[in-house]
Amino acid sequence: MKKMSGKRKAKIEVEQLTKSFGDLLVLNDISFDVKEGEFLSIVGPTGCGKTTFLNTLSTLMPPTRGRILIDGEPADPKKHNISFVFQEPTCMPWRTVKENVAYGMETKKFPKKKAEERLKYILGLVGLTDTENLYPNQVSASMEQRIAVARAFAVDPDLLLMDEPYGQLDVKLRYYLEDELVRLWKALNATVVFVTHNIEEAVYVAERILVLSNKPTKIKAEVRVDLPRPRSLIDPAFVEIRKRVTELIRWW
Amino acid sequence: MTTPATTTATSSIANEIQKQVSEKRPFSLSRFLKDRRFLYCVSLTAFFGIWKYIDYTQVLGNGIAAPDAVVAQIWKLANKTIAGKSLWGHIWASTYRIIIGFSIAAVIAVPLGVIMALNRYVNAIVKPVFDLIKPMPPFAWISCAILWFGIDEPSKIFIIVVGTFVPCLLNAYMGIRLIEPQLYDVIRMLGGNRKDEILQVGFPAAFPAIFAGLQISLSCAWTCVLSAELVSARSGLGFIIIQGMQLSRPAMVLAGMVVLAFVAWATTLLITGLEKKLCPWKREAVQM
Amino acid sequence: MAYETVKVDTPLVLRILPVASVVAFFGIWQGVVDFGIVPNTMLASPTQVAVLFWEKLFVADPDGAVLSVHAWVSIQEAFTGFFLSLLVGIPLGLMMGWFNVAEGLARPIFELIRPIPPVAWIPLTIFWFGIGIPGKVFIIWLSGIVPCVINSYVGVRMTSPTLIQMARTYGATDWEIFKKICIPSALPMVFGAMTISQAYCWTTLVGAEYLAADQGLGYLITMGRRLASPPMVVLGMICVGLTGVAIGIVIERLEKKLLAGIRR
Amino acid sequence: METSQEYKIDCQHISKTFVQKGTQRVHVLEDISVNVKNNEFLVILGPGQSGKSTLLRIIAGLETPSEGNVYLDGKEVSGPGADRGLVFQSYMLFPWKTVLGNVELGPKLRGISKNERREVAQHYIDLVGLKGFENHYPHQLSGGMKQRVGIARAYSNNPELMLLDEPFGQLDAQTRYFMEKETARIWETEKRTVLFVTNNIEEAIFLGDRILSLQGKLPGRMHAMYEVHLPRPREHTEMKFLELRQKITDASELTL
Repeated sequence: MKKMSGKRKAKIEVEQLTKSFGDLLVLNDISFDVKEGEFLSIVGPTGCGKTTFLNTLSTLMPPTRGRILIDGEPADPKKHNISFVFQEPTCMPWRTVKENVAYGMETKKFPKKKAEERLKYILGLVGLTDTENLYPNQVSASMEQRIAVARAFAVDPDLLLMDEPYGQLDVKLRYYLEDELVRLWKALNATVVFVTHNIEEAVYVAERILVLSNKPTKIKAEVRVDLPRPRSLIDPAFVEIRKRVTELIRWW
Repeated sequence: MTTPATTTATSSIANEIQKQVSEKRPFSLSRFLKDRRFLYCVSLTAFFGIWKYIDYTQVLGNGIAAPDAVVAQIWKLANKTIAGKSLWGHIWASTYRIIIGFSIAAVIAVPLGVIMALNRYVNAIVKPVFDLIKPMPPFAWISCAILWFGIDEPSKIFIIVVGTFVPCLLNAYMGIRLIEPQLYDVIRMLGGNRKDEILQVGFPAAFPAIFAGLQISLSCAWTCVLSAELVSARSGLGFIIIQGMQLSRPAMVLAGMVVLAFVAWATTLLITGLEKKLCPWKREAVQM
Repeated sequence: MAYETVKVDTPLVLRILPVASVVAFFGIWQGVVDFGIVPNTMLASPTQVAVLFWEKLFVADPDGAVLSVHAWVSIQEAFTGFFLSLLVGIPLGLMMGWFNVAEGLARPIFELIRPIPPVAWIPLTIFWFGIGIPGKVFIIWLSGIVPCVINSYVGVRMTSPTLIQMARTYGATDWEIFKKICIPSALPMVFGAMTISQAYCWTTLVGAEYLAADQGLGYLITMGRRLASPPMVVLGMICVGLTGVAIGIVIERLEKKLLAGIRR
Repeated sequence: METSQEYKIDCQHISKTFVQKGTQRVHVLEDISVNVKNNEFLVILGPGQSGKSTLLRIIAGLETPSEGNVYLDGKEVSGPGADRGLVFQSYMLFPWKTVLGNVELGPKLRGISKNERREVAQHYIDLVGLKGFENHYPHQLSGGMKQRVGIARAYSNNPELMLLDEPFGQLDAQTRYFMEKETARIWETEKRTVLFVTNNIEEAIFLGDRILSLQGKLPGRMHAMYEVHLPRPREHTEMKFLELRQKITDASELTL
């Protein structure tokens, strides 16, 4: 069982992360850390440097200054397991559902036996066992996104980054998938950073929320969400937090 | 050069990668070795070097001329006349044929393709005959053309018309056919009739495809005019090449090819420029 | 059930018109020749062509070979050149699409050679190889390779950037991404290249046979002109067209089958 | 058949069957009867693939129903017309026209003089907040801005009925909130009868006077009709808002 005390070890440390494109300063001196097994949400107004932030965090793009440490070592995709769930479903149309989920482990060169066991376990956990031999264009968009989530969890990531994965889906479906995500996170004890534009979604899934400012992006505030799960969307305490975060970034 | 296709606006992670490329990074040897301009230089140097070497070693016997010999030959051609025409005269002879043939084909084929796409009865009548004629390569018509028109200008222009007709028509047809049907709905909802649909949506939306067709036609036209000139002509770039062959002078053949490549390339640029001017709204897709 | 399979009929007029149009085409053609509107020395009527077709199946004179030999020679040359162009063009295009170094080295040469119509190489190949098969294969190879390279290149370039990013976050190397993401996603474009390339090869072949050959369908047309025999010219053209269509259909079938293998 | 004059739109027993790709018959809508009062904001709510867009297109006159009839002001709808303005999910702007050119197209097609249509177009461009972007081409605009052009274009024809087909489906959550608010504002200044199709329950409650919810599988059938008695402007975090949302969410089915 996970201890909910504040004494968890810091898994990810981000120190003075700065990124500029030429003269344009996008990320301005961002520092924070993520505890082991924590579920952290990051919200910001539309047009804040969200994409750049994720790109640097995932080490796809080198920062101009500052560094990212995983377990005290500089983050490196070859050494650490960093998973990324993109906004649009990223399934390879020429691979079956099963092969898509296995892709990450294949690239990470998991031992065959272990990979197979884990694949079975994850497919069961996400409820994809029945459709494992279908191709992505035979399943719905929400299923494709679940495949991507399953693939990301499968590699036992040190850090799982999610970029608004459920943005374009029906509300009811989104609630279901968010519940599923929380279930997966608990079962696999992963460290998750979840970036979204949707404040309600952020409050619903996260233990802690970082609020970003407009460009040049800084961390504007940090909000703890100490609500028991499963959370209710009409619980006054929940609505209170949602309102507070909304006021922090409201531009509309 | 290539540009990535613009997709619908998602704030995808891929959107910002482009900017990264333009960033200035410090000089390093490996980056210099992988630099495009450097590689282009290496490639061209190697190409001309090997060409020169092949000539030097006589691997292909007398069948090739060194690059410098070719340049010298072009210079010579530009300063004297062959068969009563200077190099410019021959270039113009070929270009003139293309302009006439290409214009005739475009004027007939583009409207015909548009009408075929808009009216299924016309389509039902024309398409089967078109499909019968389509698989015949333009060269196959050369003999017919000579039988019908002799070996003078008309036969060459005929070949060009035949060769450019097919791509012009096909592209105009596909351009109209592939229009997003909902764009027509917009016009209908705004109270437009069939005429408005065609004028406001059909033509402008098919414009890029029609231009693509012209672009393909143009390169077909060069092939056609060349083969017609190779078979029988008294002027034109093909004539220079065939003269070179008959006189066993590879330098002259190569000079003809080089000039031809240059002129063909220039005409392509012209069409591309024209398109950029006429459709400023067109987005660039991946192309080579 | 919301979905069910039905058959929809096209209107009768639309089914009759194409047939009528083809019949009218041949009718007018026949009439124009029979009634002497176009002189016999310029055009042959369909029936004359049909008669000659039957004869040419067995008689080698006056052009030195029966029809099947001409066709076989042409097909042989076309396919040899075609396969060689696939063999070189596809890997080259794929590499150029992904590896900067490959593109930097190959692109200038490719761009230099591309605007020259393949037919323009014929005189040089005659210097180099004579009028035998190798020269024609070389020209066909040149014309077939261009669409192969372009399509493979574009196919790789069109790979979804998000998929590439995804692979990168899992720490895949450039080579792994090329192998597992770029090539599969470029395959439909690559197979598309086969159809285009085949059409180019066939067209160029006829041109090549015009200028330098002693057998083949293009040669048949040239002979028809030299002998001032319109039926032979038309027969040659029809044979070229039909064989081209037949090859096209075979390639298309093959392409569909290959595509079905990777994408359902 | 008899129809009452008091409704702006009156749909009676609409069913629709399509033939897809020449061989597949799809049953999309089954017995839909709904009416809309003058100046009412009706939302048609349904998950993906419930035939809701088809219903809207039938009302627009772009499709004919297989069974049943649609009456507009008591008259049967027989085809599309300038009295209805349609906003598309995928914007459907003409890429070869500028913002101004897109917006003034409706009046232009109706033969209105250049000065007059410029004026009308400018009015609606200002209303949707695109002043200064008149000469931009659509590919230079963001998703939210494109859809504003779409809305302005529909309004510029001064239609009696506005039909919006999932107009904000491709926008992010915050831009969506913003556009919903703008839509409510525009609707209050330019009162119209509006039919709004969406798959988003929040959006439906925020905008609608009434919500018609469709069942989640094909063929689409009427599932429930909700009345929204919340004062405007509405707030997404009001308790009543959230309760109604919970009610509708619980009643709708989950389609994975």
